Amino acid sequence: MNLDLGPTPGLPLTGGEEEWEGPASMPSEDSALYLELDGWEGPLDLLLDLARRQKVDLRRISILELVDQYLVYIERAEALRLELAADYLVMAAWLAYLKSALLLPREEQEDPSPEELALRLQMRLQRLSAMREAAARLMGRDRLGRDVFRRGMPEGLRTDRRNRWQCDWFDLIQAYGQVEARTAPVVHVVRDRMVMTLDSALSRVSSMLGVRLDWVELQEFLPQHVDPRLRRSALASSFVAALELARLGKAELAQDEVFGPLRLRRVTA
Amino acid sequence: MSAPDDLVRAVEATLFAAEEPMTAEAISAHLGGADVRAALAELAAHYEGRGVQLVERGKRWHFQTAPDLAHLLRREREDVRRLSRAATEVLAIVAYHEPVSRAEIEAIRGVQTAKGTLDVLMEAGWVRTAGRREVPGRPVIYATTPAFLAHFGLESRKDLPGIDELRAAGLLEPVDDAMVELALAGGDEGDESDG
Amino acid sequence: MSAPDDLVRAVEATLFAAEEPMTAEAISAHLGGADVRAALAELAAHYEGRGVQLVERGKRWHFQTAPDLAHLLRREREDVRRLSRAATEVLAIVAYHEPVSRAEIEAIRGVQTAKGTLDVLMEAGWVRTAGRREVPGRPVIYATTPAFLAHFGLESRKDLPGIDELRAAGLLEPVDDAMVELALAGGDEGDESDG
Repeated sequence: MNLDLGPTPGLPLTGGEEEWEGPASMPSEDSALYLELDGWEGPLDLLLDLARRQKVDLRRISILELVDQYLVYIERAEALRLELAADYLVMAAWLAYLKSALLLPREEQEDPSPEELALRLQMRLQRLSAMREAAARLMGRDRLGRDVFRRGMPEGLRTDRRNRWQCDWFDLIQAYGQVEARTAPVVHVVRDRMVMTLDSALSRVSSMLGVRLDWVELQEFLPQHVDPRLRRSALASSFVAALELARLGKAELAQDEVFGPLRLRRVTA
Repeated sequence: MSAPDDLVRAVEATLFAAEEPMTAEAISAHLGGADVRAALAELAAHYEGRGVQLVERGKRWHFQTAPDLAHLLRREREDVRRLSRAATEVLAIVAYHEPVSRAEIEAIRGVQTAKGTLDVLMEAGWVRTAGRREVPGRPVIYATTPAFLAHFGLESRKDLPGIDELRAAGLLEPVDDAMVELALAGGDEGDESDG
Repeated sequence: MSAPDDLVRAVEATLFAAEEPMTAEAISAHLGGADVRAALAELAAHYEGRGVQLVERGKRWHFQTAPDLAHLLRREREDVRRLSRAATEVLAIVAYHEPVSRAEIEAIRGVQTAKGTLDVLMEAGWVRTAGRREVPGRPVIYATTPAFLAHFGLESRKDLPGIDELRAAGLLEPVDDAMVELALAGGDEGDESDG
């Protein structure tokens, strides 16, 4: 980005700061007036310049005179058909209102009074003027890099950070104990339990099928009066045995509904 | 003249070598925690009247050439950024009124401030954002930096030219709402003509 | 001490602000042709014994910080930091099982071990690489250092308490704690990659 903005040749009449095309694009009949109009940054800036021409302290300017001067300027600019930005016209309207209010009989005034408004305007002009002066005084100071200089080739300071690590004995030993405790092999002991093997289930189911002709529920093939855990094993094995017999074409399977009783019967060739 | 003691020499060497201005705390930290304030005062006195000076800017210390030698040292290439009039005004307003919102800057100048103007000042390192004002809309507020003070040779904002007089004259008081309305003409004008 | 004259001040400021060492002729040319030799001699004498010196090297003059203060330009700062939980575990595993590869450490811990963890232990000076294991992939193996023994006050690794002693001390029991640690292990790893 170019920082060297320099003094902009055509300071804008518009509210913005970059759009102003400058004198080149303007008709030049009344260049004297134009040059005067050129270079203001907004209506307040123009007002401040007009106020300064009264050659009195800003606190003592005549607001009525200032209003008249401003309105004359705007009229002349309009007569020359200079394109004035809206805020200049708005300010003109507001000043015209202020002027009429200042001239009206006092009892008809509303709040804030026109005197109060005039005072505020005066204050604004003082404020802007003060800041402008302050800016000029700032820019005129002994500036680093222009009037005063820092060291041209500083060696530079460097701080290298190092870590000194801390750990104590107990932490170390405890950490190892926890690793050991955490990762000690877990032994699963499977207790001996009674099961019915698939082979025995297969022979049991096929022999029982051989003596029955009708549908029989799978439940009925299970041994009665035994340990419930063996019963579960027998059920699983018998079910697989039933599937196996069906696969071999020795039995038919039927189940009327989901989770309903499973029935089987012998296939009679 | 008496020889400087070790701490004074160390502070002198540290600030000579430093690439950026340093606070007393930073110098102290660099030197292992010693109290360096007396050494800084002694050094500042020692360099008084020499071609090089020790100065404090925004609580940071650095060496720089004496201002009266500017004519000898000014270089052909100008390091200093040239600012537009708008930018210098905005900078002054931020410095004298900080922290200040963009609307407040515009109220004082009576004109809209291009976004780029504040960007230029921030890029120069002289202005920074300083949070948001806790009012409706929570506008960003701006303030100056230590680099601003260093660049313009100010020990602190109290040294801003004429700041006491301006304050006494009431010119640095917060811009009241009426003025903000007045500044940002348009719709507000309508209200006032009605009133 | 007597105030320096204007030429001395000008030479002082010129050399201070210069971006490279300058010959007496260059300084003279910069200052409008004045004879600067006496001023250089006076300045060199003035800065003798201070934290900054004016030196001539190969006919060129420049300021530099005093050689005995060179250590100020590059300081080392030590930050004391506690070993993370994960790093402590890895250190313990290396100590009990050395030499051990990273994969073996992970197998023992049951948790992946960030590369940074071993780096921290090596930075601390407690673990070193001890060659490579002659197996496929030739992984680097790690072992403890004499500094490790010294830090923990051990004559040798034989002084590390055995598993039975750990159990007797109740250090193998806290399964609940171990579960907590396991849960935390992930977080610890994250810390280490930062470190």
